[in-house]
Amino acid sequence: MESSSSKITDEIRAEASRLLSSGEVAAFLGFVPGSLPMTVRPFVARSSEDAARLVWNSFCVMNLANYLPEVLKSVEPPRGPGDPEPEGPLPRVGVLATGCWSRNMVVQIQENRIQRDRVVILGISSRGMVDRKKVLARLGGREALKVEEQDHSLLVSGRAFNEEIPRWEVVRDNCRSCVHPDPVIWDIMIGERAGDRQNANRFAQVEEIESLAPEERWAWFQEEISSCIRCYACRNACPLCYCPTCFVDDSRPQWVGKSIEPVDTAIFHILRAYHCAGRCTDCGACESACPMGIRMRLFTKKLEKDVLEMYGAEAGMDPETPLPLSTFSPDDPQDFIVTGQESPKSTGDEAGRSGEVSQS
Amino acid sequence: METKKWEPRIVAFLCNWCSYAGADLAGVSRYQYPPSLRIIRVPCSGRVSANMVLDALKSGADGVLVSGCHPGDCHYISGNMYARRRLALLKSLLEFIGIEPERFNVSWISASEGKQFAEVAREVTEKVRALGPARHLVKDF
Amino acid sequence: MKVYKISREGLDKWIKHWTESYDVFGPVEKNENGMTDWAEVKGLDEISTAPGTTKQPIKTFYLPQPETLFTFTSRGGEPDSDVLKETLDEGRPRVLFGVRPCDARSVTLNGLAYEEDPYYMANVERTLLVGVSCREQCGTCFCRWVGGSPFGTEGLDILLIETEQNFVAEALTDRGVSLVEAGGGAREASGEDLAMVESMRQEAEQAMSAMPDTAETLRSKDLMSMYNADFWGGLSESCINCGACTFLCPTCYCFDIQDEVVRKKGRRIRYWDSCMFPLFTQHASGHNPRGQKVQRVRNRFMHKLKYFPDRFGPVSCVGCGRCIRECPVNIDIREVLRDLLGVE
Amino acid sequence: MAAPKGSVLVVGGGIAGVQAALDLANSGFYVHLVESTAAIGGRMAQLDKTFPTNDCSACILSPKLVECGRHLNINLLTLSDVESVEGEPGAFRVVVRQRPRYVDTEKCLACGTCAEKCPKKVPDDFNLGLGKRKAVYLRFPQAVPLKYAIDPEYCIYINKPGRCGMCAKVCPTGAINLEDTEKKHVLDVGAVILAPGFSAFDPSVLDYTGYGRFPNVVTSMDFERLLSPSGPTEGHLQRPSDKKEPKRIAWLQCIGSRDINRACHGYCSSVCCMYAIKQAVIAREHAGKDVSADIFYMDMRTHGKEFEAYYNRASDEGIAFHRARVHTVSPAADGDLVLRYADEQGRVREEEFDMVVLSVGLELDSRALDLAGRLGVALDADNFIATDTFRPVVTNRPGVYVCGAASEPKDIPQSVMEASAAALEAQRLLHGARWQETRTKEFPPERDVHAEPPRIGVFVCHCGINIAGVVDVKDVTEYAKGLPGVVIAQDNLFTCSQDTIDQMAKTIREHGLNRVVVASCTPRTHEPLFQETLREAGINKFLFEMANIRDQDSWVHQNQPEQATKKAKDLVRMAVAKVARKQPLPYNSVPVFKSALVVGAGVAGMSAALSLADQGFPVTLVERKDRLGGHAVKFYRTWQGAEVKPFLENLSRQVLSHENINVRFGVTVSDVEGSVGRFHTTLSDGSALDHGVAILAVGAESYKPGKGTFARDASSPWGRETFFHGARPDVYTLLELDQVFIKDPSSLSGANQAVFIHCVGSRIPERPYCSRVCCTHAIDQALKLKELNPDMDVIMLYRDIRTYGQREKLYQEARAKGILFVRYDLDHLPKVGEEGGGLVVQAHDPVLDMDVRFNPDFLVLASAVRPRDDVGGLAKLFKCALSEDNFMLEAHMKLRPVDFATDGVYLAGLCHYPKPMDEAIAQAQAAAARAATVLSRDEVPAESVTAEVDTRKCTGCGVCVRICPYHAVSPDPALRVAVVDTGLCKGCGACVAGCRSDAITLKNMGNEQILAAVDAAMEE
Repeated sequence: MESSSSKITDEIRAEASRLLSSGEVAAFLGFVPGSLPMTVRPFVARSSEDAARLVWNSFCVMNLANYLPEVLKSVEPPRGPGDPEPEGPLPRVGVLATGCWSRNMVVQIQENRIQRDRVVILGISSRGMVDRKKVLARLGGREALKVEEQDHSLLVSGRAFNEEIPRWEVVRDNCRSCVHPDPVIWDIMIGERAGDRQNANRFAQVEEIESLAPEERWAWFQEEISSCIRCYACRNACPLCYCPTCFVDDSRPQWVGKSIEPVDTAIFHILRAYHCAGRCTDCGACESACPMGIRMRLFTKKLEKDVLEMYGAEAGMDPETPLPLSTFSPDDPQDFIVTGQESPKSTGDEAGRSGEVSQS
Repeated sequence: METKKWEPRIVAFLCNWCSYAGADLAGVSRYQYPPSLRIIRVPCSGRVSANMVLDALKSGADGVLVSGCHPGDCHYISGNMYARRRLALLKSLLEFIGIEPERFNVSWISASEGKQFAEVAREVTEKVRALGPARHLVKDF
Repeated sequence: MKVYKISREGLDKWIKHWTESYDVFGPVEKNENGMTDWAEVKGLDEISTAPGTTKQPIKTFYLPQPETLFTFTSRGGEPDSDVLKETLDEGRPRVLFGVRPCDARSVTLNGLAYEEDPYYMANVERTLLVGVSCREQCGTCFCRWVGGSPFGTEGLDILLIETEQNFVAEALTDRGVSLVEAGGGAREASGEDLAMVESMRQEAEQAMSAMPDTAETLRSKDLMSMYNADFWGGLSESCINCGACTFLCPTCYCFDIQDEVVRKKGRRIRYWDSCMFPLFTQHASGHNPRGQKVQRVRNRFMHKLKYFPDRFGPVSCVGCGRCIRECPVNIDIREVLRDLLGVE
Repeated sequence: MAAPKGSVLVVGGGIAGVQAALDLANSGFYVHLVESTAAIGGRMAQLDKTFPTNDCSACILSPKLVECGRHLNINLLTLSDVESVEGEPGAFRVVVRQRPRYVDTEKCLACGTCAEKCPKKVPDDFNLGLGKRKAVYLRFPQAVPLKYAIDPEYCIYINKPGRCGMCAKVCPTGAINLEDTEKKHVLDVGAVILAPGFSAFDPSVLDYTGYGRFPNVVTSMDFERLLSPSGPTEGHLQRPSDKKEPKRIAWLQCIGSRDINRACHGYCSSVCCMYAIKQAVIAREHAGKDVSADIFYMDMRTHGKEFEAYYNRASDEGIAFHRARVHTVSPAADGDLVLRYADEQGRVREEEFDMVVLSVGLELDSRALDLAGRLGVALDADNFIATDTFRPVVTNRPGVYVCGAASEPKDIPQSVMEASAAALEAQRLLHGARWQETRTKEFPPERDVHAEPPRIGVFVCHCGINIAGVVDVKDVTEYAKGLPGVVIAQDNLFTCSQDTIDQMAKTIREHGLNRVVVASCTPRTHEPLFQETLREAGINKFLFEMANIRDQDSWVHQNQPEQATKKAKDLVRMAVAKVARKQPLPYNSVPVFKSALVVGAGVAGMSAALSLADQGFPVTLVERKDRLGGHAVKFYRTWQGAEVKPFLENLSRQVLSHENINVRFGVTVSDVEGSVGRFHTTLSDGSALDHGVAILAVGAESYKPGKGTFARDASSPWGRETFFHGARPDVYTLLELDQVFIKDPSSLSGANQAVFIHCVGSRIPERPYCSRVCCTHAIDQALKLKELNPDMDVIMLYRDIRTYGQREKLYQEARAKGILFVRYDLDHLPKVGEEGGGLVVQAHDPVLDMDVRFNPDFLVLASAVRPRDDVGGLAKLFKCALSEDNFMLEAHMKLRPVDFATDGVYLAGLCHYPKPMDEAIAQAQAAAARAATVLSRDEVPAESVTAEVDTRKCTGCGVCVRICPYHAVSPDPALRVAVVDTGLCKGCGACVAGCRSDAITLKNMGNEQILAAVDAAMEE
C-alpha cells in the first residue's frame, strides 16, 4: 500500500511541475533525497525535471521558510542598493509549508522579510517529523544503513539487524507537542487538513523543568548546553535569525565571548532564545540541525508558554496581530515588580531616613 | 560605625524622569539605603534591553535592577510598557534556566517616591546579599 | 618500530600506570544516542569500543577553544597596564587513547600549516597518540579516498590492533616505545602475530572503496576551471552556512583572534572560526570578498581539496566523514570530490 | 504711547527679581537688574534648605544665579540703588546710583588673597553678624558676580587714607581701586519691576524673648546660617554661647507676626510655620537623632502644596508641637534657657532648652519703603506695596509692577510665580519692542575632537559639607587622576559657583581637554550649567558626564563614609568610562508654531489667554462647558472684599471680543501629538489645531460630603459622616452660601445662630492636604453674616485657623466682632445631628475641656477643594505628571511652579493646588510669561540625543517603526531599512532595546557608552 508520504510526494511533484512549467513560479522550494538514511536535502527546483526529484517524507526537518528570502531575491532581476523596486509584479516562488512553517512565514511577512503575494504555498498538514537522533539512540551505536518509512513505523536495517520502530515514538519533541499541524496560510492544500490537536500537552517538557529547584534548573541548563561547539547550526537553521550581524559577532560591544566557555555558551543560548520570543513557531529546525544533540528548543518553548500565558499571543497565527514584543496592553501582568514592601526594617546604619529614630 | 559585611554590587538602570529623580529624592530626603547600587541613568526603562541586563550579569553584577515610571506615567508615553513585556520575558527565561529570581529585579518608582526608592534598594540588596556573590553568568578568566 | 603483544588486562594496567605521569583521554559514551566523545579516563573499562569516530575530532587538544595567547590589564596608571604577557601553556603531558587512524593523520596534516606556531607545536609535544585500527567502516567513512587507511599509522605513537584474544601494539615512535615501557607487562609480538596483523590490514583495506592518487590528480587540475565549475551554485543553495562541518572537521584549523576584557582584565584569545561564516573574511571597511554563500561554500572545498594540496601536497581531508554525518542539510563532501575530480 | 522701550528695570536681585529678569531676558527684552548688595541671591541664598523638598537652597538657586550672571541680556548692577524713575509706561528714565566696589570686576579673579591679607575683621552681614569677614569680602561662596568688594564702612584705608592699603599691594591682578567712586547710570526702560524683598523682623523690641540679652536666643535667619555649610559654623550646629551642640531646641512662632500689641504687625508671615518645621527636621539631621525639637505655635499653618504631609512626617518623626504661646524666656545655668508658657488648658509650664529659635516674621525693608516713596508707589496698611485683588502684581503707578514678599509675606514658589507674572505685565506692555534691544550670544567655534584620544578633566565637588562631610573628596580626586584618559582632576568647594565654572572653562582650554566629568549633585539640575561651560570653552556640550555623588551617594550613605567614598570612586570611574566613548552631537532645533492652547476657561484660563493674546499671540481657549468663568461664577467676593461678578463679566467680555482669542465651548482635548513648538492637538469634536505651547488651567472641584459618603475609606476619622449635606436645606458648603449671598442675602438676616465646620474633607488620611482657601473664605462669610445680622451667633469649629498673610486681619476682625472659635481635633470630632426638626452640633471645647452643644439655624461646611477626577487623563495626554494628591505636578515645587516637566506645557490655577483668586490670576500670568519665552522665538532647541540607524545592520523588520511612541521612525521602502526623523525623536531609546540586530542606537546613550559604565562599575 502506498504510504501517505509517497502520496504527498506525488502531489508535490505534480503541483510543482505545473507551477514551474506554467511560469506561475520561477522556483520551487522542496526537498530531494539525501545521501544517508533519514536525510533529505533542501532543494530549489527550477524546472519540471527538477520537480520530479522532489520528495516528502518523515525526515523533512529543516524549515523551508529559512530559504525563502534568499530564493525570492535570486529570482528578482538584479538591482543595486537604493535602486527603486522594479515595475510590475516580481517573479514568485513556490514553497512547501506545514503548520509551523506557514506560521513562520506569517512572522516573516510581518517583519517585511517576504511578501505574501510573491509566494505560492503548498500547504501540508504535518504528521510530525522523525527525530533522526532518537532513531540512532534506539540503535545503541549500530549503524542504520537503510530506513524505510511506513505510515506508522520505520523499518531500520543495518549490518546483521532489522528493526521496526513505531513511528510516533521517534517523532520530534516539537511535533509531539504541536497543536497547529495545519498551515495558517496556503494557496494549494496537499492532502486534508487535520485540524488543531486538542489534547497535546504542549508544554509538558517545559513544566517538567519548571518544577525543579533553581539549582537543579541551572544544573540542567549547564548540562544541556555543555556540548555546544558554537557552530551556530541552530541559529542558521532558524528562519527568524536573519540579522546581518548577529549579536555574537558584535565586538563593540562584545555581548558574548566567542569561545565555548560555559558563560559564553549560556549567554549565547539565552539571547538566541530571547530574540525568538513571541516569534518562534516551534518548527524544531534548531534542534534538528544541532550536531551535538542540544535541546535548545526548550528555551524557546518556555518563552512560547510565557507569551501565551501572559499576553494570550501565539506567533504567526494572524498577520494582522502585532508581534507580542512590539505591542503592549495596559493590563499586562506585572506581578514580578519589586515594590520595596519586603524591604527589611530599619537596622541601624544604612536603613531608614536619617533622623528617623524617635526622641529619647 | 561602618558595618563590615559583604556588600553586593547591583547595577541599577534607572529612567531619567521618574526613577532617577526618585533616587535623587531619596537623597534629598536623606533616606538611607545600602551602598550597593551603581546607578546608570538611561532615558527610559524602554531603553533597557535584555542584552544590557545580561551584560551586567556577565560583567559580574550580583544583581540587576531596572526601574522606570509607573505604567501610564512614562515620560515617553509607553516606553515602560514595552519594557514591562521585554523584562517580564527575560526574567522568566532567566529563572527557567536556574538564575535565582532575586538577581534580576524590575520596579516602578516615580519622581515623588524617594522613600519607596530607598525601600526597593534595601529589598533588592538584602535579597541579593542573602544569595551571596553571583556565579552563574559571570565572565571571568 | 617495535611490536608488542598485550592482553586486555595489560592494556588496562598501561592506562593506570600512564595516569601517574599523563592525563589520559579516551572515547567515552556521552549520551544515549551512541555517540562517543573525548573525556579523561582512568581505566580501559571506561573507554567505548563502538566502531567509527568520536563526535569531535582530536583537534580540540591542539587548537583549544579558546586558547589564551596573551594576558594583560587595562587599568591605566599601572606600569604593566596594556602590556601583553605571553601565556604558552606547557601543561601536563597527555595520552589520547583509542585515536582512529584518520584522526591521527589530521595532526600531521594540520602540522604542515602550523609548524611555526609555538602554541600548536607545544601541544603536539605534550600529546601522545595511541591509535586503534578500524575493523568496521561506517557508511560515512572514506579515508581510502584521501590517502588514509583503517590501519594507518601516520601521526600515531602507538597503533593497537585488536586480535581475537589480545591486542598487538605497534610502537611507532620513540615516545611510543617509552610509553609501552612505562605501561609494562608487554611481550614482544611473535612472527605469527605480525602475520595475522598484516592479513587483517589487507582485509580491512580491501573492504573499503579506494580512490588512489586523489591529491596528485587534484593538484594536476586547473584551478580556475575548478573554481568556475557550475555545480557550486546548486550545492550551496541548500547550505545554511553554519559551522557544523568545519567545527567537527579534524583538518579545519582556521581561527580568529579577539581581545576579551572583563573588569579591565584582558586576554587575547584564539578561537575557532569557520569559512562558512559571513564574518570570516569581512574587512574592517565592511567589504567582504566572500560575501556570498556560494563563495564561502566553494572556499571550504577548494581549500581542502585544491589550495592545500597545491601548497603542501596532501588533501586537507582525512575521510572521517563527520561533516557528512552532521550536516543538517546533507551536503556530502564525497559528491563534491567526485564532481571536482570530474572537472576537466 | 510712542514705540515703547525694549528694556525693563528690575529692582532687587533676590529669587523674585532673578526670575523676572530671566523670563524677560528669555522672551526678547533687555533687563537691568539692580541689586543693593554686592551679589544677587537675596534671602534665598542665606537659607540652608527649602521646604517641602528639603532641597539645598543654594544648590537649586545657584544655577539661576549663574544663568542670570551670564545672561547676555541681563545687565547686573550690584551695590546699586534706584534714585528716581521719571516718565510714562513704555518710556521711563531711571537714575541708578552705583556705590563704589573698590574692586575692578574685570580684573578680579576672586582668588581671595586680598581678604586673606586684609587686617580688618568685621561682622559678616551675610551671616547676620554670627561670624566675621574681612573688610574686603565675597558676599557668599556662590556669589554672582563672583567678585570681591570693599566695605567702606570698615576699610582702614578708606576711613583714613594713607593707612593700610594691604589689599592693593597683594592683589595679583591689580584689581583693587581704593579711589573708586560712585557711578550714576541713566537708563531708559519701558517698565519697572520692584522685587525688593523683605527684612526679617528684629525681635530686640520684644523683651520677653530675651533676644539680644541671651546669646542662645537666635532668630530663624540666624539659625539658617548656623545650619548652612557655608555659614559661620560650616554647617555644624553650635549654639553661640559656648559652641556646644544643642540637644534641646525650641522654636517660638509668630515673633513679629499676628501681634498687634507689641510688634505692630497684625498679619501672618505665612512662611514661618513651615520653615520652623523644616529647621527642626534639618537640625536633627545635622546634630543627630537625639536632638529634641519643640515648636510653640498658635495655629500650625501648613497650607501649601505638600506642606501638610511634611508637617505630618515631622510629627511622626518625633518633633514636638505645642499649641502654646511662650510668655517669657529666662536664663538658666550654663547658657541654657527656661521657657514659661501656658498650655491650652491654661496651666503654666516651664521647660528648659539649650537654644531658642525665634520664628521671626517678614516686613518690608526700610530702604524699600523709601524707594516706594521716591517712586510714588502706594503702600497698604501693613506697609507692604499695595496691589489689587484682580491685578496682583500691579501697583498704583502705571508701568511699575511688584512681585515677591514686598507686597505681602509669601514663600518662594509664590514669589517666583509673581515674578513671572510681573514679567508678563511688562511683556504685555512692551511686546511691540520685543527683540529690539537684545543681543545674541555667540559661542566660540567648537574644536573638532573626533580624532583626538580622550583627554578628560574631572571636577569633584565638595558641595560644602553636603558631599565632603561624608565622602573623602580629596581621595576621590586623587583616584580620578589615575583613570584612563584623565588628564587632570580637581576638587572644588562648589563646582557650580561662578569662579569654578569660569576656571573650568579655562582649564578645558589650557589643558586641551576634550571631555569633562563633574562629580557633584544630580545632572537633572546641573547638567545644563556645566554643558554651557563646555560650549564656552569651545567643546561640544555633549562631551560631558556627571557622577551623582551627592543625591545618590553622600546623602544616602551618611553613616558609611568609607563605603560612600568607595562608591564615589566607582561613580567617577563609570562616568569617565562613559564620557570617553561619547561623541559630539549636533544642536537640533524645532520651528515654533506661534500660538497657544489654553485648556479651561475659568479665571486662570481666561487670564492666561488674555495675557498671551494681548502680546499678539493667537490663543485657542478650550472650555468643556458652554460658558466662561468656571467656579468663579459661584463666588461672592474675594477676601479683600471685592465682588467677583463685575470682574468676571469684564474679563469674559474681553476674552470673547479679543481678536487673538478663539473660544471653543463644549469641547475637550482628546489627543495630543508633538512637542514644544509644534503640538498637534485633536479636540473632542474632531477638529485639530497646531500650537506651540499649552497652558492647562482646568481647575478643581468642591468637595460635597452629601454626594456619596464622606470617605471612601471607612477608617477615615469622620467615618461616613455626611453632615446632612444635600439632605437638609440648612446645610451649606461655602460656595452654596456664597450663592445665597449673591441671590438672597436677606434670607439669612433672621437667623440667630450659624455654625461653620472647618476642614471638611481636608487634612484627613484620605485627603491629607490643606485646602488653603477655606479658613479665609469661611471667616469672611462669618463676617458677612455679622454684617447681615450683628446679633447672630457665629461659631467656627476649626482645627487650625490658616488665614495666612494679610488674611489674618479677617480673623482679628472676626474675633473682635464676637465670632466664637472652638477648636477640634481628630480625636474630638464635632457631631451633627437632628433634633426636633432642627440641627444640633456637639463639639468639645479643649480650653474648657467640656462638651458644648449648638442648635444653629444653619450649618456651613468649609469643604475641601479636590482635584478633578479627569485631570489625570489630560495630564497624560500632555505627558505631565500628577502629585500624590492628584493635583498636577509642576517641574519643581520651589523654582518652577508653573512649568511642567514637559517642555512647552504650563499650569495655572486650582489644578495645581487650591488657591484664592489673586494667586490663581498671578499663576495664570506667570504661565503666560513662561509660555512667551517659547512663543517669542522662531525656533526652540530640539533633542540632540536621537536614535540613529546603522543601515548595514538594519533588516527593515519594522519593530522600531511600530514601537516608537512619537512616530519618529519610518521604513524606507527602497532601501528596506528604518529611517529616524531627528526632529520627532525624543531619544527614549525604546526602539534601541527593541532591535534584535543592534541596528538602531541612541547617540551617546548607546550600548557602547552604557556598557562601558557597567563594566567600570564592576571593576574592583
